Amino acid sequence: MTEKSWMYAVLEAVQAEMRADPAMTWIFELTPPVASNPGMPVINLETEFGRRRVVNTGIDEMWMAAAVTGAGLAGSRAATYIPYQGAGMPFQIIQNHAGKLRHMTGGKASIPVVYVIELTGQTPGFAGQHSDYELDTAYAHIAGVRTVVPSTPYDAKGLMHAALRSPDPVVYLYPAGLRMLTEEVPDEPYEVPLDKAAVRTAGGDITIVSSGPGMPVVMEAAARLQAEGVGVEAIDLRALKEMDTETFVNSVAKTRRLLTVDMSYYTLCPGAEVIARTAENVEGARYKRIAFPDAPPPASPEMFLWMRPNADHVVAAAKRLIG
Amino acid sequence: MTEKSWMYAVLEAVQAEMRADPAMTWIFELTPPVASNPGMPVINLETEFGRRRVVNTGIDEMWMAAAVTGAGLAGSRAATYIPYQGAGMPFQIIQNHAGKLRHMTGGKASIPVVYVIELTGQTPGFAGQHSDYELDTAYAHIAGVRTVVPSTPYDAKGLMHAALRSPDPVVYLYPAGLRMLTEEVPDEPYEVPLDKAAVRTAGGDITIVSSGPGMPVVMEAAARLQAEGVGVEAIDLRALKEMDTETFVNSVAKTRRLLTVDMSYYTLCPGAEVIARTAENVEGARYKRIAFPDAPPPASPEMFLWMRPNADHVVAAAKRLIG
Amino acid sequence: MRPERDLAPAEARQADPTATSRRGFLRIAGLAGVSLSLVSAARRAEADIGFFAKDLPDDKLTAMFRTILRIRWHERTMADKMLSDPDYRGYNHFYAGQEAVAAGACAALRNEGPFEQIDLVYSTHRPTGHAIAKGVDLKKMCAENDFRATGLNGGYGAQMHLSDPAVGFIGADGMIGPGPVLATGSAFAIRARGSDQVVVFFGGDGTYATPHFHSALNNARLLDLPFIYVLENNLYHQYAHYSFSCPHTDIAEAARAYGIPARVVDGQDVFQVYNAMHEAVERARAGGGPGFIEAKTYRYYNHWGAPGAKVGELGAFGYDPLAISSFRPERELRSWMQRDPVDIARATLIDWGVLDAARAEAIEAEVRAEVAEAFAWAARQPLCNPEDGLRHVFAEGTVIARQFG
Amino acid sequence: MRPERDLAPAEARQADPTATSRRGFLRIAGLAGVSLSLVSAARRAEADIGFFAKDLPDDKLTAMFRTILRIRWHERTMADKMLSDPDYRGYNHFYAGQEAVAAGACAALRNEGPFEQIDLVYSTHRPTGHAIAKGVDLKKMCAENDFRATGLNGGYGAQMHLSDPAVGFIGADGMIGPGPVLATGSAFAIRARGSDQVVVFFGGDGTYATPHFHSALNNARLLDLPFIYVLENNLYHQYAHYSFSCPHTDIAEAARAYGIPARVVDGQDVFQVYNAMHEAVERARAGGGPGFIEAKTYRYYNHWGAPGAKVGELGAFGYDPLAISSFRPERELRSWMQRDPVDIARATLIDWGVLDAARAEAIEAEVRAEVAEAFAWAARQPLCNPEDGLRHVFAEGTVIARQFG
Ligand SMILES: Cc1ncc(C[n+]2csc(CCOP(=O)(O)OP(=O)(O)O)c2C)c(N)n1
Ligand SMILES: Cc1ncc(C[n+]2csc(CCOP(=O)(O)OP(=O)(O)O)c2C)c(N)n1
Ligand SMILES: [Mg+2]
Ligand SMILES: [Mg+2]
Repeated sequence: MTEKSWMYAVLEAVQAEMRADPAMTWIFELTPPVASNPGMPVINLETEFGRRRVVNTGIDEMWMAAAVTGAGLAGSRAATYIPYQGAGMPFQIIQNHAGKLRHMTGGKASIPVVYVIELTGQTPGFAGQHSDYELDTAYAHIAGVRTVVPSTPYDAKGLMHAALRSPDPVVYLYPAGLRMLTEEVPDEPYEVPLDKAAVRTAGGDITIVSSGPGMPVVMEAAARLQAEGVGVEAIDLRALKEMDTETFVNSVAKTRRLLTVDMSYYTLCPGAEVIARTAENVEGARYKRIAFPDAPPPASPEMFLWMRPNADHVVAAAKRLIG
Repeated sequence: MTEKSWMYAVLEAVQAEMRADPAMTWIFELTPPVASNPGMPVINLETEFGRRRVVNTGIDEMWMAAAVTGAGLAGSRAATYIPYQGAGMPFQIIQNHAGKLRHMTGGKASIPVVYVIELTGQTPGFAGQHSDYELDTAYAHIAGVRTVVPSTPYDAKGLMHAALRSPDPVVYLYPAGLRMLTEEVPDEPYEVPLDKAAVRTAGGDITIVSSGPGMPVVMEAAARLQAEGVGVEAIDLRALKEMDTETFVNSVAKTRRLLTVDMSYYTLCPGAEVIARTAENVEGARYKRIAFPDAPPPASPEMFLWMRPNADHVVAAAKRLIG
Repeated sequence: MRPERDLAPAEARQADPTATSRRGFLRIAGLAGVSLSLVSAARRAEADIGFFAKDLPDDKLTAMFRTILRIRWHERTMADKMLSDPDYRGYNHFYAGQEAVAAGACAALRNEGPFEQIDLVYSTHRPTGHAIAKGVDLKKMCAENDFRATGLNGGYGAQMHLSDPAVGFIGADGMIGPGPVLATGSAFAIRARGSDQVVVFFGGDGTYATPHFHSALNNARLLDLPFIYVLENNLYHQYAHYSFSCPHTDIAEAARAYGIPARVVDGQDVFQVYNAMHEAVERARAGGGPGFIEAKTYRYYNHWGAPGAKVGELGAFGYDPLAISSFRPERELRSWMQRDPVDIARATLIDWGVLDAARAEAIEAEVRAEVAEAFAWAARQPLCNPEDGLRHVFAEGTVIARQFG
Repeated sequence: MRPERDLAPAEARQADPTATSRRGFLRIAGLAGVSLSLVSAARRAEADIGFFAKDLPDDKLTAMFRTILRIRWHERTMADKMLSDPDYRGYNHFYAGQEAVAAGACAALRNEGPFEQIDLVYSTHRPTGHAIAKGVDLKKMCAENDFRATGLNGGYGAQMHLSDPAVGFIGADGMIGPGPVLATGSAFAIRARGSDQVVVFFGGDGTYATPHFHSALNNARLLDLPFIYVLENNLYHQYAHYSFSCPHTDIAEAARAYGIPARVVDGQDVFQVYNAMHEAVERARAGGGPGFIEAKTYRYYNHWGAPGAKVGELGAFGYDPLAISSFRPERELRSWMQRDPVDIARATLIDWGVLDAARAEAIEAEVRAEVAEAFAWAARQPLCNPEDGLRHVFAEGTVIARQFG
């Protein structure tokens, strides 16, 4: 067990799976599959596995997604790393092909592939097309594809192992803003299930549900609230599809208050689904959502930072919901 | 006022706007902009306005959407009719360009264009990739674009006029299964606002919210329920973005029961947003959603028809929610 | 004015009282009053790029003829069912007229063996010909097209999503565009794992204008993938002539621009298709990278289903459902029908001494019986169990029913 | 071994004590120990496809030189600010090295007049050169890049989304691919309304591999759109050499495959670029359809920002942030810097008798002052009002704040 960065932890998983399966391939575009970590060997998938298996392509994220899908259909496991700028390009391929082929063929097609899709939105100044946390919803709504979004290096590695071993296509949303996070991560392979939420803090006064890039904000707010004596049950969805409904419904059945936090646009953000599922199952609870407004993220740091959900917002909203 | 088909009513609006604005263009692929109606002149945009303004393109829905966007940026109003098979292809262009350019340019860019996007899902036997009601969510989540979905010929025409006159980009979802509906539709131009829901039936026992292809099912169910003495407030969203929150929140504040009906996949269907918004604003109401399961629509009519929401389902669910 | 090589089978058919099968066609050819056989011979010579077919054993050549007939009679039988049986629910984008392309191309592939060794085929919305040529079970395909639980894909997919990986038929796909990029992905995986399989994508002239065309060809070239694009140029995508969407007369020119070896062949002549395909397959298998074949061909029915067709007659005439920008003239169809792939294959094989007319007729009769039995079997199969619609979303388990609220 | 035409300005600079501006470059050129001027002359001759520039009035030629300088000094000043001022928040994808492309191309366009008459330019993530050449206000652009409320776009877009329709600069776009298809859409609208405007898309070698490349060129050809694709081949997309994504040595070959007239020009020579552009613009304006120009060029800085650069020095050396598949060798950069667009333009104009060395220096001094003042003005501008982030989503009103719950 070593302190590792998210990036390193994830590539460790990929490296282990590629060593175990000589047919597995990795397609990238501008982010070379290279990571280093103090005290650990440098990982460089391209030099280790060669350019037949690890391919640097042109700027064509649609092809990257289609190519791994086709690799899966030909019986090979494959993964591709789509940079955040191209995160919307593969949408149709994943929605209409990857998501439907197993079903449409009556179970004959199998697509054991992983679409690592970078999302951003934590960098003031970039904005516009270079902030795209909103895409979580587009991918999570698709049937036939598992969509996960880790928020810690430990989960990032474990979910990557699980995703690469899954017979189902997995959209692995990769919040680029978190990839410098570090924590103790086991060296050996392990799986984090693709359909289980994690209860990060336990408490009886309010349930706060978020995922991926929203979690650091929630954890900071939860710590502040707990310090003030407010019992917070902070839940990290991890899986947007299939959502682990039981975990948050049980929690709200207890706390009767649900606050959701999303970096995605408000309308139809994952929190809307969390609230709707809860409201279908729990009577008499109180609800509130925090999300990015339904506006493209502006470049100006002043505007952007004001619009982006933060721990202050979460603390204040939680208190209002309780009080 | 004449009894008109949906198709005819819509083309009447397009024809009127193209007559009024000689710069306006229409790009289509395989559905020629032609419609006839008993007692009315045949509308054929291609012959009337010529092939410089009305263009039949190759199979490239991404280009079609980008082309009208570019036309808008050059100062011309434009619309494109994307067939349901290509409904997912323009996603990235609409999400990342049409939706963001006005904001990113500080208001300098204007995209007065309409993306008519066919959706299907009412035809047993087609299935799979040829049933795509699910795309409503993907488009409705986008910021900076207005997304509407009519359910009657009258609204289809009025929303088309409003969409073509709007300075904002509009995704006009066109449920292909409804285009043979007929009703009395005024001959002259009129607008149906792009952000107002319609209360189709009034009642105090339950609110049922749906849109587009779900509305015929809801109307049938509402009639049956009303006949049994159940007061149904049936609401047709019409606008998925910006949603007319007030109308349904006020209704549920009264009825305390909300049932949503969607032909889209369950997870993150528009009904999830309706429930979440209501739950944030109304305390103590009861909620239930009806939607297509999170599964691609299978071809077999037996499977498909069992999975597709119908009036029986709505009636039964409404009674359970009330009882 | 019929040249010798075409005379034999025609004569034979007229002499044989059981030979009613192609009479409709012959009558049409007669009416049209011109024979295009000379054109045919000329074209064949011009594009006679290899001698591969001529070197094949008789049984292999006969198998190609049989494949053409299986496709033809499958299409005709299904079209007739659509037209005449109101209870029949199946539909198709009929392949009749294009049979030689699928038959010739698939004859050059490895179709038997374990999945890791056979060649893979990607098809389109018009897949039945490719499926048959690749070796998909006819009965199960008929059942699938009729939404039966025991169909090839359990009734989940039907005509536009037929798939049978066991014979390397990755399958149909209802979208125009993504097919070839998915196929290059398979070719990429194959190359990465050091296999000598090849991947074939069959696509129409309509695929040219899609953005995916560029992605597929560019990446196939850059990565030297074992990928063969068989473009069936039947002149129309839906109701638009290909000149509406493509600036090339020969779409093969577009492939050559990427440095991909490309051939234009007469898609009505199964042996020409085979020759070009054999060349491309050998090259790809040896690591020589992608190939492109444009087969000039024509569909006898309209884009979808059988409107305009009559029971028992081949082809659909005079159907113009809408005032469309561009719709095929009936004369064009009639002139293409004079260069029928069944006739050309039969005439060639008789000319080469592989078959005689009687044997050809016998084969056709066998095929008709086989096809009839496949449809009959399909019609006896059970319908699907509604709840099964919740299966096969993921590899395991079922998803939750949500339609009841 | 400097040939005559290059000697004059070099001598002049050395004789003039105020001429410090290009010393860094001269030192580098000296160190490299070879002069590529002969190559330069040869290339210029080879691609001297028109005489248009030679016929231009002096003021027009001088304006091109001034545009190059404005871009150059904007880039250098901004890079220096990024490197030296920790409070400066702006960033850029620097255009230095490529100035002649934007300057030459935009000089052939109609840049003044009402929006319905001027030519339109679409740019990329690397837009500052195009913006300046098209006539965007320098002060406002500097303010925008620094996220100021009074910036060109109110601080909403910054560097990657600069836009000023008033001068026909539709603008930057952060994505690689969609730009040219959007641009063809503008060209389509223009043709439909019978205007004689033309639409230009500037894009890098990286745009070749995008699926959009095919869509843009195919539709431009099919519809004969007044669309000109200026492909700036600076050899790299991000950190990959273009041979990783393109099978052509000249990407122009790809355009020719569509039947689009294409030219390859020396992108370091503003007059070559102008000539090719003039030809394409005249053709497009007259209804003759699209054109394609591949300008061979090079960027002196790295892909993004100024890593590897030093304050007061031009270019970025030795920056290799990661073990990347393909990264430009320092020698490549040094040899390109010997064919600097500023030097080539200056030498040519002196050769043609349009300028003398002293006037050239004076212009450069004016430009430096103008640029310095633009940055100073920008730095005085107010920051944005946070709540304004909810404006401009739609044409009217604001959207609701949702971050507070
Ligand atoms: C993305 C997409 N857009 C539109 C369609 C509708 N469509 C189905 S088949 C077809 C024409 C295909 O023409 P071609 O590729 O020439 O094949 P052919 O039908 O001639 O065999 C079209 C436009 C589709 N299936 N997918
Ligand atoms: C769709 C998309 N994918 C990836 C990127 C990330 N990206 C930004 S610039 C760039 C390279 C562009 O290269 P080129 O077109 O040659 O332009 P240059 O930077 O050389 O001017 C890439 C890959 C992007 N902006 N958009
Ligand atoms: Mg075709
Ligand atoms: Mg470049």
